[in-house]
Amino acid sequence: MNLRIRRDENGNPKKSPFSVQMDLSKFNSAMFEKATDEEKSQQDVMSESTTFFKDGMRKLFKNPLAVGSIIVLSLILLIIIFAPLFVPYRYEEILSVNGVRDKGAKNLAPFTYSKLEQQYIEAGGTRFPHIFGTDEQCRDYFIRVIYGTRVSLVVGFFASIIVLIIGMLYGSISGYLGGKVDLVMMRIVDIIYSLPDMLIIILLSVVLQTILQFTPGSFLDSLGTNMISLFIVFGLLYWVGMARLIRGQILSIKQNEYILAAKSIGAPTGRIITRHILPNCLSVIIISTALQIPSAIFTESYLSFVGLGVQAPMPSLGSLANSARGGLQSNSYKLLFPALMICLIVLSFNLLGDGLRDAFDPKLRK
Amino acid sequence: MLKYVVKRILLAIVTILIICLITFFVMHAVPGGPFNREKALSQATIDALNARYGLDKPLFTQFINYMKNLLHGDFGVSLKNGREISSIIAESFPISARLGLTAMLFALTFGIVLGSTAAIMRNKLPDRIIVFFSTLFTAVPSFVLATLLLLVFSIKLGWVPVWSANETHYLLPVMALAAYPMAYTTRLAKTSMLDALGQDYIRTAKSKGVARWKVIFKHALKNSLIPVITYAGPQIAYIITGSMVVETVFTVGGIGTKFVSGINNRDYTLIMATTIFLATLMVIATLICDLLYKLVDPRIKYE
Amino acid sequence: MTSTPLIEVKNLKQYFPIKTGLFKTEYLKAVDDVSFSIDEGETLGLVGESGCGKTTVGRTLLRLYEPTAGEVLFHGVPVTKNNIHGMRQKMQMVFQDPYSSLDPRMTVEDIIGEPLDVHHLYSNKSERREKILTLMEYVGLNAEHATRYAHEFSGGQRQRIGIARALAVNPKFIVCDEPVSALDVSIQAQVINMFEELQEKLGVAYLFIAHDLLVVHHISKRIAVMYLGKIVETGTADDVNYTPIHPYTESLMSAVPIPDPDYTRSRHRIVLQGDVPSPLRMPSGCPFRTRCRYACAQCAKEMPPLTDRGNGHMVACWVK
Amino acid sequence: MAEAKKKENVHLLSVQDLHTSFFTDSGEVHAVNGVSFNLDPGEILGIVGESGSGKSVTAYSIMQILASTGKVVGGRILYKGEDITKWNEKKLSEFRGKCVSIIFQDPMTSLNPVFTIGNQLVEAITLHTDKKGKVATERAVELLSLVGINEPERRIRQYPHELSGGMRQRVMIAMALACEPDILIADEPTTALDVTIQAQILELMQDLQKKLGMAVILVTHDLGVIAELCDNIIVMYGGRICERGTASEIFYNPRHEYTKGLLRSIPNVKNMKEKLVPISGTPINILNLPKGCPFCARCENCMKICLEEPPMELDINKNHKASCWMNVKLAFEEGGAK
Repeated sequence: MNLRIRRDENGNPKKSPFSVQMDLSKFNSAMFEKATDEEKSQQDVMSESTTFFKDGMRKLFKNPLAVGSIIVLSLILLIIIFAPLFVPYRYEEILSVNGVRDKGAKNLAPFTYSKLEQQYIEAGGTRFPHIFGTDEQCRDYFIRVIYGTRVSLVVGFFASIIVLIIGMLYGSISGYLGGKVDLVMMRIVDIIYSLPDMLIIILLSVVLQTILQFTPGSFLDSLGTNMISLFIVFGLLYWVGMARLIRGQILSIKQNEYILAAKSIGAPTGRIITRHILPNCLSVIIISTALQIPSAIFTESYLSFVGLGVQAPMPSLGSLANSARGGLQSNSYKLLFPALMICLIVLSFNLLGDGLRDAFDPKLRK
Repeated sequence: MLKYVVKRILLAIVTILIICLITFFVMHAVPGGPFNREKALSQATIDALNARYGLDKPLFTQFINYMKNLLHGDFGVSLKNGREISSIIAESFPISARLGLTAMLFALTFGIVLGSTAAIMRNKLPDRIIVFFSTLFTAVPSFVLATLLLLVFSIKLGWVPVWSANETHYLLPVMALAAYPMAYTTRLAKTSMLDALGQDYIRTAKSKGVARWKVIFKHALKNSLIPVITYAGPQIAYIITGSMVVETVFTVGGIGTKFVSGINNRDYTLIMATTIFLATLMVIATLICDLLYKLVDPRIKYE
Repeated sequence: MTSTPLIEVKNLKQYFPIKTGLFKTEYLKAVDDVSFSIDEGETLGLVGESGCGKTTVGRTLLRLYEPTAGEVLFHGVPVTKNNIHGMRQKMQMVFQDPYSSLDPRMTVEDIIGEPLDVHHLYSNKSERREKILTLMEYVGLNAEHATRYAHEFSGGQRQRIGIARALAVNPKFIVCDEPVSALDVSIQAQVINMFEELQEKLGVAYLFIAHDLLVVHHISKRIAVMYLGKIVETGTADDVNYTPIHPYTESLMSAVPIPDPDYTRSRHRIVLQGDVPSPLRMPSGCPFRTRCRYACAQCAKEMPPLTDRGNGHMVACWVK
Repeated sequence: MAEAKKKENVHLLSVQDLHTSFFTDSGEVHAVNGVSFNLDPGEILGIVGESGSGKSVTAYSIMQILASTGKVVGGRILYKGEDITKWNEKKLSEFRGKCVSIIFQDPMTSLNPVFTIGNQLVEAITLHTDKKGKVATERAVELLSLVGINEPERRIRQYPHELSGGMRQRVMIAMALACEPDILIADEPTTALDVTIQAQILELMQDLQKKLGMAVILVTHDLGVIAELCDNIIVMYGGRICERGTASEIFYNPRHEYTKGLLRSIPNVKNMKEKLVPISGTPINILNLPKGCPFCARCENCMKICLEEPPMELDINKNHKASCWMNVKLAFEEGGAK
């Protein structure tokens, strides 16, 4: 339908009753019938119902970097869980053939065999390949990297959990109670926060290594004093960041009128915390825990580097990379594998954390 | 403002005191005292040594004495080689300071420039390249990067000689040290620049007829720098701890190397002294950054 | 003496401590000696500019803040810390911001159901659901909205959810804290009408807090005008609007933009000079004297008391 | 004679069939769909509408200061006969602030927090005049006293956060007037302010308009403010113009169902206790615009044609135009009767 308003030569509409302005023959009375409510309501459709979680997940899976990180991390996880089932070597095992120590299996390049092993294969035996070669103490390097990754991930994961638990308890108490309690608790945090954490960590590690004693054979002993001291150190120092974050979150959530509304209908404190405050700061907690893992892995590798990492012969990615510096010129691949692994894990966690933040941080949402 | 400065300085002093306390008592928790690691000494010698260093006195008196000595610049002697620790620090610190300051300058300048560029050219090629590298470099531990740099440029290519005591080839160590803070600053500068560019006052400036480049360099940059400055404090801490690793890899004779070798040798007095020295340095640097931040942001100055 | 009013507020004070120095604490007198009463099924409008303490009055009334001094009587019974939980079945609140007053992680059903949960007002799941659906119908929401989240609704619909939540405990009195100021003009009328209908149907009384004088005038029987924590004028809506006595009310009423060109252009506008002083540096005597064109020496000395100017029209002014 | 006539037809500002869209993740959002109007010197034009009506986007399109995702996708914006949508960035910089200025809703965030008032004012002055240094500072002081700020010499050394909301809005006005523009756009200038401060600012704007004689486009959702200030009014809904005309035509003789509904839904000052008649439904979702009249879903007199086709604009009289099918229906019935 083409309707035109009649205009004079200057383009100004003529000052005249409506009927003169247009061609009424184009219309019929059916057009001016009242529209039914049904017809009207078709114009006004409510969008598909989504929850905060569903919406966030949809956004997360639209982010190729985050999806890539999830894939990489799952792959790494699968490998470190299942590879030891297939590889017939142990991480601390010095290679031997038929019970004879294989002295020639030192610093083998990837996928090569020592003389002794070659003889063994020629004699009809089968030998699992040394995928990453061997180290200077004649141990299979692949399985050492696998175990190193396990150790680093475990350290990262548990350290983050420790940080999360302490930080969450401290932060939520301080944030919810407010007032004088908050003031004192936050002064303590301020002081711990202003301590140079890495120096204190080194200091504590030095001492803890010498003074921590566990009964041989116990669970703690099998973890090794270095690992335990790492956790203690994390528990002592790194929670302050998390505590601050959670306190800040709670304070800002407390500003929201829905907390006031819950109070005004008489909801008790416990209900307000569990039903309103925690669910609303959960996303921030998860995101920062995800980002805590790579930083713990970083710290662990750093400590390993200065000689304060996990106990030998237990490997970690940091200690592997560190000991690889010795024969750098000839066997640079030995640095490459653990270093690559660290980078891959840290990168994936960082990207995943960023992705989670973009998808779930309410600040970026409308 | 003055109130804030006083409060902040007090906090710094308390922090330094706490660091000294922790360091001292933690070190004294080591069983057997500081001399049992050396080859077996007779009880008489140990007693004599203890008496000489005042280690037979109650712990608290020892602490007071230690603090008194610290104030006079006396950090004690190294257990390993008997040298005055103050002279070790005096000799090694300038090297580290030069290295660290260069790295810091490098990281801040390039970080801000690259981050702002990425923000301005958002979603274009330069942005993507900058984001790619800054994300990558935040995932590489400094010792890995340092070792790789050493391997590629010194050993394989031979372009830059490996560090030796009297040569001053700062390039590789500075790069290794600056990479992480630079990457971090870049990311931070990008977010804060994007944030600043989205503010209402940018629209105001634009509607006044301010040219695009001036909107960015005058109105947005100053605002976006404020969060970057807040990060400068932690960055100093990073540079100091990072320098231990980087110096060790490049065998730079700086304070970091001394510290790491102190750890490996269980040279407790050296560890104590360097910890306190470096920690004080960090606290003071953070203090300066904080005060600087308050100066730049007029909103806080008048509170 | 007639029957006791539903709500009686006597000399209510709410001071907030503000740390101004290391050991110095000043008090922000958000509400300073405020008294009023509301009858059953009545609406009292409370107007004033931002920061005048009107929101604090509403919140202190419901004991969301512990009052510094004064008391609130409900049917003659003082509201205290101990009986407040029970009182909350009788007094409720509707909040200003439809976006932040609903928990984003809860469905509409749970939001409206929360008061029922807290006060154990149902015996089984189906009764809970039934009650919720009835409430939703009251405020004009469809049953299919029950499982949706607050962020899926428009401002007006969200405010309906907030009202349903307040109604869940079947209260006698609701504090409406700027319930329409965040809404579009065309939606405001929907919500205002709903308040009026609910009052007719359920006989609830409102304390209607707002800065939009036209809306307050429309909905309220009586109006109280606040300035810097004090009530300066109170009376019937028409008296306060058409024949204001206090110089502040006078200029406030003349300054309201009226959507009627002939009317608004013919009237005389009294424009106040300067800004509202900071509540931390309150002027001595009458708080309005710094902007008042009639201010005299007496005003600086003493706060004028509210005096009756006939027909319950109370004004606190020395000059007029 | 012919030339004089031609000149007469060149408006100070002429917006012709403006279309502005935002390109977001969820697709193209048509914020403004075919808006046309003219502005003549000394005129005060009010654009009124609810959130999502496209009133602010229209204002920003004229200034060419849309957010990075926004773009003028159709139509022309003629300033003294020249199409500014074709101008390059440099020419636009000269245009903004000198020819057209704008003041924003939120005076709290619209001033740069890290520069002094004086610095920001002087910047506006030096951009478009030859005044430099001391002269520019003097001009800044002069401007501040023009907008009624006391102690201007002290104020120019202060930062925005040291001033109250009303004062900041005065500074914004001073800045907008720095180069005596032909057109001042005020985008919800008093929405963030209290009633008594609002009165101060409105009075100031009225005074300045009389004194300086510029044209003003006042964008607001407040019918009261519009009624008080504007000569001509445009009512917008869903990115389209519903109705336009003089203030008395729009308020006393509304000819669009939306305008009628809007006026019924606010308290009537002559009879405060009269029951309000709200517009039903929810505000329009501009992500999902109907193909017909944007108001159709909420209109109580909605007709079949309203759902199918956007209405055309008709002259009601020489001071009044409306785009509502109800008017066509009236004409049709009239014509049919003949």
